[in-house]
Amino acid sequence: MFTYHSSDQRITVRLEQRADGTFRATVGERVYTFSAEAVEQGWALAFPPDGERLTARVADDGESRSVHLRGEIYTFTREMERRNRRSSASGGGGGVTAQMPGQVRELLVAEGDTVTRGQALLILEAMKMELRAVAPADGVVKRLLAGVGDVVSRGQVLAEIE
Amino acid sequence: MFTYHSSDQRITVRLEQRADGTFRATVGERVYTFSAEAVEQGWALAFPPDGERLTARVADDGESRSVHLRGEIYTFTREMERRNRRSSASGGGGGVTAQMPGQVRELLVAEGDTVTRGQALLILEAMKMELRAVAPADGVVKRLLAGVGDVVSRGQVLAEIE
Amino acid sequence: MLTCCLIANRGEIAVRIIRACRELGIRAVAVYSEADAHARHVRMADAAFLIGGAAPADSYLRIDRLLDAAARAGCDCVHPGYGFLSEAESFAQAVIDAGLTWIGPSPEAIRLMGVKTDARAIMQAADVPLVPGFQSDDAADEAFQAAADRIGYPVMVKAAGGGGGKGIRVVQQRADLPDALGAARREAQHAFGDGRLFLERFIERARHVEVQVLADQHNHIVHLFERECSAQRRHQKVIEESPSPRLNDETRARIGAAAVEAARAVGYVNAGTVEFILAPDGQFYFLEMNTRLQVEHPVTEMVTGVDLVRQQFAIASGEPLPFTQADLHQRGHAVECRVYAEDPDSGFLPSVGALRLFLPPEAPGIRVDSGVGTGDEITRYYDPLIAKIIVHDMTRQGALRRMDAALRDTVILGTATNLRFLRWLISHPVFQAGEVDTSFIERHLDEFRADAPAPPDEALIAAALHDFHAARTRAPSNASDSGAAHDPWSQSDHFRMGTG
Amino acid sequence: MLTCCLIANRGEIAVRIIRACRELGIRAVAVYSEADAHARHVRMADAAFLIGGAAPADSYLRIDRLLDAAARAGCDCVHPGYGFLSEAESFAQAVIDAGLTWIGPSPEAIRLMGVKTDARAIMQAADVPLVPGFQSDDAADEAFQAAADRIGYPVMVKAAGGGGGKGIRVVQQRADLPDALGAARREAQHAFGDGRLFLERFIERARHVEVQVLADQHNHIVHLFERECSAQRRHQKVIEESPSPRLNDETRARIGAAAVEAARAVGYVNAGTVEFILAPDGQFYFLEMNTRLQVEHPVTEMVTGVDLVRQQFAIASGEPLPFTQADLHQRGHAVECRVYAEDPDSGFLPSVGALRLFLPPEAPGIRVDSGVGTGDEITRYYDPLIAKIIVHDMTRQGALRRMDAALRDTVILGTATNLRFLRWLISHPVFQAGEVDTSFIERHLDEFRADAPAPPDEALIAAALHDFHAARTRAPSNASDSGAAHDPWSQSDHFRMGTG
Repeated sequence: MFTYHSSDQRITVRLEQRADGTFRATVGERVYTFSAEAVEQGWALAFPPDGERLTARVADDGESRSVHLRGEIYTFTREMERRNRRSSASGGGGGVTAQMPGQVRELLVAEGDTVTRGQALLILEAMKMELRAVAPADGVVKRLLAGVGDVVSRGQVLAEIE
Repeated sequence: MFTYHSSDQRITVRLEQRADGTFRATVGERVYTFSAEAVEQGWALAFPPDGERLTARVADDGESRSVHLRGEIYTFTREMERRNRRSSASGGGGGVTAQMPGQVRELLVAEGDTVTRGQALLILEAMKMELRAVAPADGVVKRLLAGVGDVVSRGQVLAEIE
Repeated sequence: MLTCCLIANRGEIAVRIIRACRELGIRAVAVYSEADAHARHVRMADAAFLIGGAAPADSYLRIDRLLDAAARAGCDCVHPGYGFLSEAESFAQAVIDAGLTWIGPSPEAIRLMGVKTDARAIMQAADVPLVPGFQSDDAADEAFQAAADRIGYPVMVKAAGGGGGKGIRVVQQRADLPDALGAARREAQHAFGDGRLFLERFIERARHVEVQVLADQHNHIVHLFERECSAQRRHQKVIEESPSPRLNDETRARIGAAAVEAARAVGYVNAGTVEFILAPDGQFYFLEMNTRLQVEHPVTEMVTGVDLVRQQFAIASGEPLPFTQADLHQRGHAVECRVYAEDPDSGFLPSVGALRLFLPPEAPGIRVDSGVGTGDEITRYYDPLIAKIIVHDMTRQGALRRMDAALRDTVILGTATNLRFLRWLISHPVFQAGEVDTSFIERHLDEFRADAPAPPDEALIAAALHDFHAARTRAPSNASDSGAAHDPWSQSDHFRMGTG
Repeated sequence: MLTCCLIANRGEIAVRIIRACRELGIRAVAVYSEADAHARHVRMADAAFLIGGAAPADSYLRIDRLLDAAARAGCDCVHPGYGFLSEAESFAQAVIDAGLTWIGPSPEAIRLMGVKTDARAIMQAADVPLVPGFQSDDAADEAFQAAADRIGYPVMVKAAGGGGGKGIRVVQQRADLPDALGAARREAQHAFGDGRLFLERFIERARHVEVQVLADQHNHIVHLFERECSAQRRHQKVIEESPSPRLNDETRARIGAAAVEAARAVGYVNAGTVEFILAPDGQFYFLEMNTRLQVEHPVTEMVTGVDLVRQQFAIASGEPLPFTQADLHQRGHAVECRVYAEDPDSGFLPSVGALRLFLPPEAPGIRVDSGVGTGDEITRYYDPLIAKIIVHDMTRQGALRRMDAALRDTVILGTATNLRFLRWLISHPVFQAGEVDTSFIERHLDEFRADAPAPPDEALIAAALHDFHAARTRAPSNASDSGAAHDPWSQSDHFRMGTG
């Protein structure tokens, strides 16, 4: 999940790749299906996959993002995952975060399940490797913050254990 | 050191970066000083550094190399370091190879020195890290195949221990 | 007003048409075969539809699927480009029957000009000069023999039903005619499904000069002067230019007028090209009319200042031509080189593969029309054209100098190309003198040294810099399987560029 | 024959001159300041010499170092470009004294046109129309007061020693004149080291129309018609076009003839531009002559078909002009937009930084002159011009439509730009009607909404794709310190492109 700030708005984008290679994005409450293809410094997109095609060019500079789309340039900022937020979450004994960016392949537990320290909670796939996210301590799965197919960024909180 | 084949010729290129940022290349027996700057898919070169400037574009495809230079395209092949050559060298107890591409920062031994297993022979700098190349076994440094400033590729033999 | 155009083509001409649509505010809808899923014309379009497999017969030649895509996208017009179905009467008719506007001439005009023997008869009636010849739909070999004796040798055997160099035989002497008739008939039958033949006197040292015409729906026809296309290898044009370096003003006026008469004789509307043979004695003869946009149309655009593709849309919309013949002038000199992925070192065979790097030349007076970019594939399914490089300058000498600089600056790595061949050709004294005829390249090809020279030390040093740098910055995920190259989740970072 | 040229400039004009040298077979030698060590003109040149620090006074304005570089490189000529030393009589003289060919007018012509009051006197003698005014090298404020009363208000106070909008004051009423004189004198003294002033009637709703001239060493002088440059913000041109949308043929002929007379009056040789004020009543008045190549020269190149930079070299070589006035015609319409790294949202302040991405537009009829590319820095030391986008089409309407498409396709990320401002301006009904005067932008700037709109969801999705992909493919060595960006051994792999 990615979070951006534009003017005084805070907007979250959740990406999911589907079996046929197309994507689903949830922007705030709005859901889109589309296809995406990498092109020079940007993306050729089609909303929906057989619908309107457009090319978006993207550049980043620290937290700043700029996107060229249909002749207009949009600038906004990305809310970066804070180290301290992650550590405070795990300090509370319960936050399970993604060690690398990837896609959630499988959920191994459900909310309310009792888990033991080191137990695998979900499987993340990234760079053709599988990675198990494990419980940092004994407890109960309070919240699962990712679903199968979700694309998550490094440091993103995946589950909370209490 | 890099080795290329063109027609029936086998040509070696040795690169060395000098303190002022310029380079020295030894192509076969011929020595050049030049400056180099990365540009889109190629290099802006000047021979010597305040002399004739030219832009070379380079593409690779497996062992094949193609270079666009002064309106002409040259195609030749790179002689890749063979895994088996490396293993046979170390199997003989004596070949010390570079674990990663980098530049020789310092020589810690000289030819003829007696060394013990694990002793550092030279310091390689790559990706802002220092790496020590160590003797694989007790012995005598028979040959040092790299000098300070040399740019070496992964797997290149740096020294032979007997 | 046209609002949404289906572009029934691919490659550089589809890109060219999309650009015209952008300026006209027309929605551009692309179609693509499975081999073209990531092609540039697809990426640039406002919408794109898959219409079948890589083989043209399964996609770009499928009228049903093209019309289906047009319907799904809500198109109100169809532009056929060149090649594929652009000269298919049946496609033009089907587009019209579907209630769409066809950006091209009437099916009737396509048909009349499509059968070469019919076209000859119409041109004869319209007093357009014809090469002395003989035609008959049902002549026996004996009748051809008698006609050939009358016309004189060498004589050319040609297919009535098609063009593009197929079914053509030059017969030097009487004894060789029967075999030539048989071979040409088989080839024509195979290529066009029509084995009919005709004879023409073979004109030696002939030049190929063609005239661009534009005709609106209000009976205005103008010509936009000539293009010299004599630089051909195996009947395929390699370099085109305008004006022709060897046409005097009087002949230029006469050949332009003849082209307008040819178009008028078939009630022609939209853009078309009348091709002529120009004999060494200055006489010209009608060859055929191409009832579509031509590959080499940019040289005419550069010397006349007219955007031919935009004019095609305007004409199809019913707009009158915005100029008369008197308003049109040739200014300066334009040259086009067709840069192909082909290997002159092995008989100009197509060189398929990925374009590892393509940096087109850029400078004042240079235009590049291309349907591919770095990372794109040249496949075996289609014409291996990488780019058309077109230059314009005040004089022919200036334009040739500019072209040489442009070819020198063109960087194409990953496939073999004909760039060195093109540079050899334009620098040849006979080309420089403007005296190339259509068989010049065949006669002089042995002068061209196709094998590349040995790399100078600077090239080896550049490769060494590249190899060292590549080894250092290679990402840990070595996802270089090209099949996955277009999936962003497994994108190879093989192609990278410096921050310089 | 000239064989090796020192290009005493930087940026897009240095690149433009290098390209002309390539075609002419002339070796192109660049110079650069420490801030420009990795600049595009340095990379493209055949040789390059460091001539000092970033500040122009320490490098591009150092005559001694420029001549030293020319000597070391074995140059036989010097092209000054525009700006910097291009209109410095002392530089032209020093080049000539060093035995080199100066690609420009004589030092004498530069001097005569350089002092605005002297130029006025010469133009008066040559019957070139002048705005009613008053000039005197040693006039007291009282004399200016009396002259202003005679000329009438509003009146303009201008600096005798320079141009570029510096030292100019418009005085609406008598009472404000003394303060304006004081302020203009101080500004002129500071900018040009010359506090002399003169007065001119201020013409309201005036247009800026300039005429390109070319003169060879054999007393041939021609004009290449006009450029309309009325779209100015704070006396800086923003958009230029040719032909002027509001000049009738009779005025066009007269203003062209006046420009030729102005050039003849100072014995002008090489390319130059005579600037005029065009009053709403159709009268025109000499403003000044720029004795060098102009930023906006490409629009003239596109409508006349003449390569002005190549002509500059030909003239300096002693060649006669290859055309007469009768051979020259304007064809179609050309428009140039100056794309700057500046932020319209904060008063058009320069926006320095790295160009994270620059993809220039490409299509038939579009030309882009630029001195920077992706990864290059826009520094605070020089003009923040990123590119000149020039389009050509048959009609003004077509050219403006083409420009809008070109601006839409121009991708510049990393610095703020005036692209939205340019699109606003060309789409404004007054601009579309061709009725912009030099104060139009100031009067209507509040209509332009500088703040960018909120990002649509597609933009956020694209950023999310980018962020996910960037995190996955970032190389382990996170060498993103920009200072090391040009050292191949520590090259950042921040910029990458897909294989699509």
